[in-house]
Amino acid sequence: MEDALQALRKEVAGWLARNLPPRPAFKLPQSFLEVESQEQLDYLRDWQKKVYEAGYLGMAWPAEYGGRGLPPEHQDVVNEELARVKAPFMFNTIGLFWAGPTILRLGTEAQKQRYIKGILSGDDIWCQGFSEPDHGSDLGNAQTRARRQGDSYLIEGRKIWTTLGHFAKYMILLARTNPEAPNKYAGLSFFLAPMDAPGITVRPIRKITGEYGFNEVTFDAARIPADTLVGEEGQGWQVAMAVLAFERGVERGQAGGMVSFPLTVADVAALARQVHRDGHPAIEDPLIADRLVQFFIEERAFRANMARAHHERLLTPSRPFAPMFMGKLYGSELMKRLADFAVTIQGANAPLYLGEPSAIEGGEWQRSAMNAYGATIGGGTTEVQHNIIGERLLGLPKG
Amino acid sequence: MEDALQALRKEVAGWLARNLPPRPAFKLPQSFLEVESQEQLDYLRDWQKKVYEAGYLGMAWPAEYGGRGLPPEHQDVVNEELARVKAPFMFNTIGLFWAGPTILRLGTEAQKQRYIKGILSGDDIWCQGFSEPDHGSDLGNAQTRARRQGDSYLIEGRKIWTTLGHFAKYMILLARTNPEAPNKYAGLSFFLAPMDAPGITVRPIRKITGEYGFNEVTFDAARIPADTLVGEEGQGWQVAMAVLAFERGVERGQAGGMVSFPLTVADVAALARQVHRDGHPAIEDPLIADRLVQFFIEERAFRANMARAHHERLLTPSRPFAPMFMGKLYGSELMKRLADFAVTIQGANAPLYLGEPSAIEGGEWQRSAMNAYGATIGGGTTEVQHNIIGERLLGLPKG
Amino acid sequence: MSQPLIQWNDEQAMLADAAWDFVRAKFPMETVRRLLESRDGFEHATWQEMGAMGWLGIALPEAYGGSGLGLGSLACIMEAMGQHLCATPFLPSTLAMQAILAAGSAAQRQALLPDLASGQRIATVAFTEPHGSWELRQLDTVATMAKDGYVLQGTKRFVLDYAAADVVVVSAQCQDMPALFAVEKAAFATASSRREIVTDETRRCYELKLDGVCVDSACRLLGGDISQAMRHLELAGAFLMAADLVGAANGAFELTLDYAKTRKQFGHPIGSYQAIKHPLVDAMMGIELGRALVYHAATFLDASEDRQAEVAVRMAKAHANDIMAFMADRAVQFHGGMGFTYDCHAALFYRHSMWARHTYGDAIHHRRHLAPLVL
Amino acid sequence: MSQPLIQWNDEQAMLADAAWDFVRAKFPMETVRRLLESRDGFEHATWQEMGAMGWLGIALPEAYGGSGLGLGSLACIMEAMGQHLCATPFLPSTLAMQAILAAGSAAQRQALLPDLASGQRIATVAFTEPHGSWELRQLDTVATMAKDGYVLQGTKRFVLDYAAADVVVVSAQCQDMPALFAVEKAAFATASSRREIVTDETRRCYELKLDGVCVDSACRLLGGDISQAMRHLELAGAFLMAADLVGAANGAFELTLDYAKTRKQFGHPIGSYQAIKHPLVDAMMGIELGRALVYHAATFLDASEDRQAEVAVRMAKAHANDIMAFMADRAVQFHGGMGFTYDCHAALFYRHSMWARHTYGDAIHHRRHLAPLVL
Repeated sequence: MEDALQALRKEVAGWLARNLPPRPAFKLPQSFLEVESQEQLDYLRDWQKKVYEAGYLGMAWPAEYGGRGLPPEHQDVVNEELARVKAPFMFNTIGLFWAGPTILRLGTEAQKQRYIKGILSGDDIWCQGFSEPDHGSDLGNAQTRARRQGDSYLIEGRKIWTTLGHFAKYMILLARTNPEAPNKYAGLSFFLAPMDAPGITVRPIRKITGEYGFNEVTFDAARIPADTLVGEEGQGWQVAMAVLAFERGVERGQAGGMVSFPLTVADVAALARQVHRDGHPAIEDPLIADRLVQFFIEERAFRANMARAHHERLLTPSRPFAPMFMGKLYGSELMKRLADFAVTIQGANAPLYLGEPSAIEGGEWQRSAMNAYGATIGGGTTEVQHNIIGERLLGLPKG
Repeated sequence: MEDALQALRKEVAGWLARNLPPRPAFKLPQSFLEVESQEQLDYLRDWQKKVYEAGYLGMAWPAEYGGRGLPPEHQDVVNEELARVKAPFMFNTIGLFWAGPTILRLGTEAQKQRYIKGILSGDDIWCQGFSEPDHGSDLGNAQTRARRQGDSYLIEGRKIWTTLGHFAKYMILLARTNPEAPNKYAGLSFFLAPMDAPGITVRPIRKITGEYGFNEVTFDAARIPADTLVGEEGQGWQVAMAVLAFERGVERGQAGGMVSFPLTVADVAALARQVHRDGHPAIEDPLIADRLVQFFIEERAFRANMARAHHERLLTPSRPFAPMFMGKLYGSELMKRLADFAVTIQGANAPLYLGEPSAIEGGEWQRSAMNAYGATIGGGTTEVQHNIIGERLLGLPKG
Repeated sequence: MSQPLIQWNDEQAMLADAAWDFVRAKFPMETVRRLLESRDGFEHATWQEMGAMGWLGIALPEAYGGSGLGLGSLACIMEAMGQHLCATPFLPSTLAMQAILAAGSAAQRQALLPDLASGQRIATVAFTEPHGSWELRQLDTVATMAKDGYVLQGTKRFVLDYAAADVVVVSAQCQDMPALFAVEKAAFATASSRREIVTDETRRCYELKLDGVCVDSACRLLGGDISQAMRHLELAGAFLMAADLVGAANGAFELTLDYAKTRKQFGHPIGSYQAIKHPLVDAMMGIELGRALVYHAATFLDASEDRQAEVAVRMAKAHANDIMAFMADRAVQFHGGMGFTYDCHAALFYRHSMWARHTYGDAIHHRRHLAPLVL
Repeated sequence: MSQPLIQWNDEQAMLADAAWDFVRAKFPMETVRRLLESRDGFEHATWQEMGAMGWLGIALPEAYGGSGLGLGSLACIMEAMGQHLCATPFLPSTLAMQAILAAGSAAQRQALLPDLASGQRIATVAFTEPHGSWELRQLDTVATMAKDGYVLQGTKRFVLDYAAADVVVVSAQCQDMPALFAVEKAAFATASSRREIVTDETRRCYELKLDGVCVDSACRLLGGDISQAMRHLELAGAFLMAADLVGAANGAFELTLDYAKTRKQFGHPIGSYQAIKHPLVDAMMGIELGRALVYHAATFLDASEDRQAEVAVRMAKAHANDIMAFMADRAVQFHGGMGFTYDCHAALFYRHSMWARHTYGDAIHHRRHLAPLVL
């Protein structure tokens, strides 16, 4: 296989050299969390489609649904090449990374036939309806109701932080079918809800960066078909947990590509060489250099730790899934600290922001520093992640 | 008063110049937590007595019990002068700082007459019986029993971390007089127990530093007089809280002097000038210098914050007692970090320890780093302190 | 040191009380939000009131319409304004007045200071340059002597409240020496200025392109040692911003503390969880220490402008930066999904932090200067 | 880099399994406690077993009785020994063998290595000096040529397991060049040695005063580039200690995790409180990252001794130091009053930490060397 992968790497590199799109004149989002405008969407959708049509997306997904059925190492090689050239991220993130693998694992044959290909091509955009205004990290408490009525369910309630909600065709929806269930988890069900159902209203929410990209979605007796249910009624919590395992990288099966522009320590080091502080390049300050070295160590450790997942004998026997479990928690916090540091070293010019002509690197680092909270808060806050890992991986008692 | 204080400062400085004892040939304890030997005790007791007889201890305590009845600023001046010359600490700490002020506030007239003077002179050594093997920071759960029998109480149970227990004449003892009380706190009582009562056994415990100084005390039907009760039966929790307020510095009223050899950032900076790392004085390493500057800022801030306690208008209205409340928590953690840093900068010689002729400054910093846990664990751990401050000072709900 | 670490008199205490009352009354969060959209970012009526109360002249001698209380007394005003994210030209106008006081001739002081102290006119400073150094004596802007005056060439950044200002104090290199010019705004008719986009939308920063602007010789401040004056201005700026930052950190703290008491997750107020409670205690301690350092700096700054004052000011700014960075971060994080929205007040504090921490020196900068002073 | 970050073969994996089994069986905590009081700090029978299993020659070529697996393969052995605080002369003897291998002539290698690889004889290194520098080429000890040999003058510190050793590799400055001597212990009859008191009572460190000791010319290692060999020894030492530290951090972690699950306060196991739970999660993450860095360093060290290997080793040691410092501190603190006692195993890890972190470079040292390599 090594030879095949080597050949693939070369092939992809060549393809990218010919097909990588130029950066557009308009501002690009840093991740799928902040697609605001139609022109941003079109650009990103075109790119995803191009990659898919070239055969470089969903390579490990089954061929009968639109994938290529190859071993996952092939997709890994493509992902590395995409990252190397800093290609645009795969905007249909919720479909490609979370909903898709969940449908492949737990959906019916009909659901796989209906949804998977559109996820890969980018024709069908997906959003996620998990969090509610009163229950952010506390998913088990979701109060949005789904009442069975013949061949439909009537949905009533509100979901929040719905990324891509204003463009989405489908939503993975966690709703309560049985408020009288013996425990709160057993009352939940999981749907692949069409977003064009009457009674669904999407209200945009402005982010700390000043940009848009996510929404509040209100369901006012919205009727969705009953065959959008995944698994049985009452199994919603289990399905949602499967989604979260993909979302947090605890399990693999994602279609491929990147979810955001990757920030690297090398980028920040390059910035530190450019930026001057009190008359000298920032990197000449021993304190800044040392901080950069610390980030280098963390970044390398993080990557080596993920690489270790392939070496069963090198995993800690009492916690073999530690590298995957900690990926979201550690990675999101590292990125936040790194972006914040990249702002800090800009010295007196650090307050200059997006849209300011003299902002250093266009103010993108400031934007990154703020956007970083999307990952330390979304998908289970850092605080909740600590609980989950402490309890599930380390076996510490619940508080 | 300013003039009187100025004069006092001069007087004390002169007295100290004449009377400060030379450092003995044997190893001195760093604080009252580790008085191991009779020669250490004699040296420290002689010093305390000398200071007391010169009129420099308990200056603000009432004259009728052995104090001088002066405004507390007088004692403050003396304390500053003692610290300035790095005089030995006041070994009878539990009496001078915790038990004494509690007796003065809550004891009977007879108790004040009986106990206060011996505390000041050092003739009567005090220890504290609060923690139990199964209930360290969880004082309210104390299980040591006290049963009334005529004019006595019979004590049954175990206390732990009893500093000076092997030398003490008296113990401030928290014991349960009523296991059936409506709540666990209401069943506790507070005693001034004589340590020579039959049925009391003192077993020394070795510390992480390798030294001795505290003990486990077992009460096997030990009989103590009933008039050693402070307050009423069932008021033990309130009395213990008063003790802790003095212990944690939340309230003032301590006799005076210091409880340990003070570690200062200036000492560590001096060390960093001496110690070489990779061929250069440690202080020339910009990272070490910056860390020292950070410690300087913290130390200055800590002192300025305490000084602020005198300026009502400068306190934060919503939390006027913040400086006092945070003193124990912040101070103990700061000292621990500082001592650890002082070890770290010693480079390859950092592992050399007490008793090793080539150890840097006799290995005292290593000893300090370990002893520092006495303060971050004893008297309510740092974790418990966070809860207390979060709940009492900030009004956050209990967990 | 034998001097008390903190001294504070009754006059200062009364001033502090008045400042807190005023700011609380004038700057509820709705007002702060409303002002985000306005041109000047502040209400001129509020400014007039501050002038009428005598606050603008606190650090000026009585001879110039001030009350001679000293710079240190401004700590509580800046702190209160920081806590409530109030934007007024208080900072730039104060620094401009300090520049004129320190470097101007008696005539220049007399001509300019009384109107600024009363609030009738507003001043600002054009010190910072594109190179971003906080060392005010590092100057790319050049002043060349010409007939009847000087020609200024260069670019200034972060000129606060330029649009509202009547007088601008500009720094420039003149014959290999730093120089200060107090210029009437009218003289900048030929300069190009534009508002800069900064993270902190409560502030109004401007870029000022001095492309051959001519100023009258009389504008040059000639009353004192310019190098000394600039050192004073660096410390004054750092001191005022330290007070602002400690106030802002406390504002973010109070906001988050309230939220932690009311917001429930998993059936309990989030403030009952130690993952929220303990960092809030740490933040509170850091803020208290910050307040102590600010008052300590105030005490030493008013006592004398010696090395000790410099030490105290730099300590205060370094610490204030760090605690604000910590608290702004925790404020966003602990508000959860809400904290990630533009409409959450945590966002205002976070964005203010990015501006304030990098104005008049960040923590690394000040600690670097402290090392030779304290070690 | 196109090279995989971590590579590990089946032989290495089997070795790792064997190492963990052996150490678990041989070093329960009671044994560790008992050995604290012993003269040598280890049992010679255990050492013989390690020799018999071939562990001592893992990093030696087969020609000298080794198995040629490379230094990287020692990671798991050091890690297992670190986790259980096992003291054997594995570290000093391995470093001595590496010195002889890197700097000795073929004849010297052949004469010394097979007996050391089999465990029949024990070697140690006398590199560190009172000045405490971790740069091995910084030498105050001097070797002067004399009739038939060299006279050594100087003081060595932290000579591990000197009392048990048969051969000592000594570094000294000789005619302005660093030199290494592999000396039979008998030659030190005139030297004065004494056991040093160190915080870590599981280790045996000695001071060696070389007050005119004469060694035979044949002792001087003359087979390779001495400077290069010393650079290799610095990295080898740092690498082995990094593995030890990550293991020890995990040992302290497991100890504390168990305690957190069983010890109750306020009616609940202390591990149910976030103030304990969350830092334990952070510690676990740091330890996992540390293991990854150690295996990464092992991979690169065996691939080639280039700049990348140096980067990987220094990263591993810097990180291992930091995570051990964190974990040793938390282990003591989270054991509460018990943690403050000599009899609590947390104390052993804490005291080991003080030794191990400062052996072959602390975090500041390695990061300083990394800056020019990675930035």
